[in-house]
Amino acid sequence: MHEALNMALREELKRDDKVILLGEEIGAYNGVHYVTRGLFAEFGKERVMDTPISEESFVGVGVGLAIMGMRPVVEMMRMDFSLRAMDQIYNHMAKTRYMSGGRLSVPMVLRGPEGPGPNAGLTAQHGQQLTALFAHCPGLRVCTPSNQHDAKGMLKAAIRSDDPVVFLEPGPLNNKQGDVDDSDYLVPIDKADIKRSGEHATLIGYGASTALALQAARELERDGISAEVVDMRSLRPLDMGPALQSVKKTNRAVVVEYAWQSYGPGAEIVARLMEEGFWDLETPVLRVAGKEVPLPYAANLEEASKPSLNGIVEAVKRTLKGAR
Amino acid sequence: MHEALNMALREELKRDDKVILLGEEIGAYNGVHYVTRGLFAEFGKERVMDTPISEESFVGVGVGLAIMGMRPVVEMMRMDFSLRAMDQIYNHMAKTRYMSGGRLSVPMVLRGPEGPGPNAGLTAQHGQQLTALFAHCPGLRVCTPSNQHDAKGMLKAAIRSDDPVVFLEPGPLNNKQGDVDDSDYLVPIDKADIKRSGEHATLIGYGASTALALQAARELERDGISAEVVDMRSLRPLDMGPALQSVKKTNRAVVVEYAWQSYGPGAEIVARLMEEGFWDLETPVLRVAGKEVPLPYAANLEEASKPSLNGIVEAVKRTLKGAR
Amino acid sequence: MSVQPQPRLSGRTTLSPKRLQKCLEQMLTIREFEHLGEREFKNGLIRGYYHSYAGQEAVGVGFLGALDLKRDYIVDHYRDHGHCLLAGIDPHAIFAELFGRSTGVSKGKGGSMHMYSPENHFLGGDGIVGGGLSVATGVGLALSRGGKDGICICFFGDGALDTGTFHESLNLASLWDVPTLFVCVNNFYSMGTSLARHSSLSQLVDRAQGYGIKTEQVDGQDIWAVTEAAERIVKDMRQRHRPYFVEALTYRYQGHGIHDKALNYRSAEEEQKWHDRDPIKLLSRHLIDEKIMSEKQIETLRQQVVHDLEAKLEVAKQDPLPDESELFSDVTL
Amino acid sequence: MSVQPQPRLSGRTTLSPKRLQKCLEQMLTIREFEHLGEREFKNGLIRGYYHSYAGQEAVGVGFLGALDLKRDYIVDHYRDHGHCLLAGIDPHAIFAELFGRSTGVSKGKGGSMHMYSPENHFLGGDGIVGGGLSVATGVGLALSRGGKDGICICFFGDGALDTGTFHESLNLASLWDVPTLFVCVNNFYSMGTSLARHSSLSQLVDRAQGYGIKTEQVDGQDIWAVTEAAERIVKDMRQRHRPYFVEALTYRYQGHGIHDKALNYRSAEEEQKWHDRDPIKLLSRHLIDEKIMSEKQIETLRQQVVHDLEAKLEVAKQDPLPDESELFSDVTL
Ligand SMILES: Cc1ncc(C[n+]2csc(CCOP(=O)(O)OP(=O)(O)O)c2C)c(N)n1
Ligand SMILES: Cc1ncc(C[n+]2csc(CCOP(=O)(O)OP(=O)(O)O)c2C)c(N)n1
Ligand SMILES: [Mg+2]
Ligand SMILES: [Mg+2]
Repeated sequence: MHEALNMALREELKRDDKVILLGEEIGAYNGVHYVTRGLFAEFGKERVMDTPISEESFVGVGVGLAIMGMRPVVEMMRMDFSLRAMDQIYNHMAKTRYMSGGRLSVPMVLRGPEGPGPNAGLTAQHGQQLTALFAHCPGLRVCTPSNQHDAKGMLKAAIRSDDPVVFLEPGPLNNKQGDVDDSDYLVPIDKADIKRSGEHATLIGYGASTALALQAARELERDGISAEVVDMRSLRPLDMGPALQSVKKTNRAVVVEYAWQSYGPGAEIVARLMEEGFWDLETPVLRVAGKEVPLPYAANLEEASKPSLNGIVEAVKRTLKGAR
Repeated sequence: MHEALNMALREELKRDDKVILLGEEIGAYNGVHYVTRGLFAEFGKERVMDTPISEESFVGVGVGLAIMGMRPVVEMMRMDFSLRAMDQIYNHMAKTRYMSGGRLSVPMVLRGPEGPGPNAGLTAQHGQQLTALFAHCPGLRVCTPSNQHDAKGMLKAAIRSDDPVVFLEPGPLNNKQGDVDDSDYLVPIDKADIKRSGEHATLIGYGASTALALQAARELERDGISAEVVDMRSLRPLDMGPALQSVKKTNRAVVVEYAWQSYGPGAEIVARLMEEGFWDLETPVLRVAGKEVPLPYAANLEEASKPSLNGIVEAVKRTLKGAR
Repeated sequence: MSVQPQPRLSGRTTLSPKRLQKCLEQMLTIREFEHLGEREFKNGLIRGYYHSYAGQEAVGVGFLGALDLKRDYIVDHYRDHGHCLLAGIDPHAIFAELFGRSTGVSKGKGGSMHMYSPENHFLGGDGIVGGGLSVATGVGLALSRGGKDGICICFFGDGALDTGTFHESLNLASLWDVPTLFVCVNNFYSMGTSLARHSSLSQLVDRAQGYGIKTEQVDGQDIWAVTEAAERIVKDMRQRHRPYFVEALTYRYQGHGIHDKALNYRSAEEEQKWHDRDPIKLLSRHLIDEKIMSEKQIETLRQQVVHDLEAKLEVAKQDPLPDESELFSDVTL
Repeated sequence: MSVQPQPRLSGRTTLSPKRLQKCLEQMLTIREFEHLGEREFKNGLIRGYYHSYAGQEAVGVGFLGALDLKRDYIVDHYRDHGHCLLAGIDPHAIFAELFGRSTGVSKGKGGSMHMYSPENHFLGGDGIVGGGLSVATGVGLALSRGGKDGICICFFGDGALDTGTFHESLNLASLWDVPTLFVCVNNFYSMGTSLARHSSLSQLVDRAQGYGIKTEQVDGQDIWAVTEAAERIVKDMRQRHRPYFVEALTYRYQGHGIHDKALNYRSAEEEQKWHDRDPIKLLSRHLIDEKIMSEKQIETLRQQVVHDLEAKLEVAKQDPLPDESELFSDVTL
């Protein structure tokens, strides 16, 4: 996916000289995850700024740039490190517009990879998926793409948004290849999308888990089960429309995510299905999520900690068992 | 509630000389919220340590003390400030035991008031309820009391726990008075509790929202509606037993919380009712939560931002309207 | 243990009678504003927090007097009423914000700690200790990227020096040649904790020397000293496009907030020493000695200031609360 | 821009032939361990991250040689294999951890950055830059509260000086008389960013002077210099019960991690200069010059070290993965 993200950044840097990138090793080193490759050479150190390991403060610098009308795009080398910047994210980036009665706005993007992978063995402090922490915070927009096409269009839209956006790049998909459309298109950052249509059950994912859900749908097809796949794309605001529509048809749903299950984003999706889709449901919505442990190192434990294809297939089959 | 918390701290400081308190203004100044009143005078500055405004690092100091076998109780003057310490909380306090393969443990408590109040006008950076951020993190225990009795017993149990505990003190109840039992009792930090029994609907709360739910139950009684009130008390681990039992009887539930609704703790409770209580539900579980905005200052806006008694009463009545 | 003003003085300047009279008026305005605010806090019209600037006036007056708010910007902390006034925000809008009225400078949504007025280049108070330092670094960076010679001034307390972001921000500002003027308003207490109990260094100015930027300490009670330093520093920054760190020594008369009655952490004797060097008193004495103003004229001015402020306050009191729909404005839902 | 070792030397000490031979063996063990680890990383047996200590051996050997691990403790960062070996952890358990085996020092759950062995008073590597500084302050505080004269040593890189917690931790440690020895292993790069590009000060030791604690810089290539400083400092700390800050100047030979091939950020010339002062080379030359060991004996020792390590590695390779039930152990669900 890094190609698409790279292209988005390049195009926006070209289009608008208010766009400025900040982050650790994004410039001279060319970016740890290839996302900023070549940009330092092309745009120079004033537009592509290498930062010291000062996450809290360079997010704050982003806020300062943004209230002055710049369009900073701040990278977390891994989103895990945003834990260091949570105060700036919650209390400044997200709230300045509201606290000021709308007199200031913070058009900035905070972006970076989250979750395990693409390489295995990231371990407990480098492979977390903290999506829910951002999604809970009023004032932010939070979105995550599940393929190259969306990645490019959504990142461009995020940069052009007048609201602060947390743009989460699904770690497991970072090295996913695929053609990228080089036209100047945008993909909305507040709209869910049906990625596959089906009849029997609805699989709901976001970011990397959408890709996993698509894989599961292909597996299910072999067993004659036709699964619809909804890609939430935006977590905040949460666009429930497509999922609710889908459940109206299928009457069953499984939410898939890499995040820890309890208090993860999937919980909100299930809660919304409860509130707005209850009468359409034949069986309870189930979740297939990351196991609730710090990401372990050993290969077998790491594998077991992730949501599995098999787990998704099983869950769908369970929802299909019909009323109890 | 501060009397009960104060008593708990005093008793545990007396009982175990490994207990040590750290926090801003907890000592010589006697504590901003009265919770540590008198303890500095009684136990001295080695046991009740005033800290500079260095939240990240004095939480880390707590971790260091804990792995050496002490029992640090670290105060956040307001839990909002824990955003500064999120890295230490997530990556060190919570994960050290797991990452070390169980070779170390971190018997520490992080405590402080959360949410709006007791005084009005706390505004956006001082009156947040960040419960969900802690509850999402494997490795932590997260609990919150709803009355004086529980507050004392749970805080004592938290201090004696070998796991790290985030102990959330409901801001709106800080000045709530009430007799406190001065015996050396414990209240489990992982068990939900029925605070009022009823027949027609289940109200589920935690911390301050349990108190609100109890008030609502009294209002409902006037209309002849008998509401059962479940106090979750523990968010991590989440003890669904009593709520599920209750819903088996009432077949309807409303979750009440001060936190922002989307991705708040209530979402997980609803999701669990979906997964484990679906067949018992006659109507969808509803949520009455804080409005999803940074806490505004103006009196009328602040009031409107909070879950209201009326909102709860209305929601219960809606669940009682029966199948659609 | 008693704290006394013994700055390594950086010098004083002479100021014209007119300038001095203006300074006096500004200081009186701040002082009297805070008195009225405290009164209304006690009356229950102001809720939550109220951090008074009384005692620290010369710091704000001197520094903001040296800025040019057409090109310069202010990033503040929660003790912000005085700086709001000096930025030229109408006292009515400040009172209205304190009363949570729709006419408040932040539409009543921010409150005491969260005043904002971009028209006045006042980019916010802030409730998080040290929260503004990195934001101010970003504002300074934006100014330098824009090729302007504007600077950003950032005020914070001695307690903010204990936060990690102080260190990170100074490093970033120095590394990137950011024209941000970091002003530590050292009033010797972080809430109830004296400097010696929260900082391992007694001369805070020394800590900032670890970042390769110019630093200095100034007597924050003395408007001539503050002005001399401020004007020299601002000139230097416009030329060198580099950050600067100043420690201004001063004292707050009230508790940390108005709700803070626990002033048992400092002695009456210490308080008296600082009151003896009250910035308004020092300036008034000079004006009288030099026959620029008589005691009576000063008192008349003070009364005029109070009268004007009271009028604004009364208007603010009558202003409406925000419309309930404002709950959901200024945020994407 | 090229970085060269020009420390403000703090002096050297003389060491007995026996001590020197032990130092050599320790350094060789670390160096060869890292070579084997790199090999297995490339073979795919080790996943994720691998940060080699090669080049920095004298720092660990000198400092840990001055400690008494019956009473002292270590808090480390992610570049931790060398320190694990010096703490006395069996290389088998370190390899096993790197291979993610149940016999690993953290049962295979931690990996390269998260080794723990409380028996050896080794309280963890850490993957968060600067994450250990406050933990080490807490460990030191626990030691002083216990009335013991143990100290805690904390290792971290030059990059960690950019984190806020560095500043906060030093302030706390100083304020509270905490016996923690903060050792900045300055290898002149924070990942691909040279010191000049991430720090506003070129002499990091100066930054730490802002906390009222003793500081010093040491030549990290020279085992005599490191040992002299380490022993003197540890003695001082046991008496004074105060923190200490040391900047040890050294160099890492590999990329930031083994996966980091982008060594374009430093010149071959610069690398050569550091290899010329390789700590093992300097020590070997002395041993040969002083006829303590012959070149051949040194080579034999090296081969013996490799042989022993290979044997441990082979055992670790055959060890089982953790049982799947381990996924849910060591955490309350
Ligand atoms: C991160 C954070 N921690 C704690 C607080 C609570 N608090 C508010 S002001 C203050 C003292 C700050 O003192 P100082 O920086 O000296 O400023 P002064 O009030 O003296 O102007 C504290 C502890 C806060 N607002 N933010
Ligand atoms: C908070 C945080 N931010 C970023 C990273 C990514 N990172 C890992 S090591 C490193 C460079 C650190 O360099 P230094 O402290 O000099 O140590 P060295 O690797 O040279 O031993 C970076 C940026 C991290 N692990 N943690
Ligand atoms: Mg102060
Ligand atoms: Mg380094």
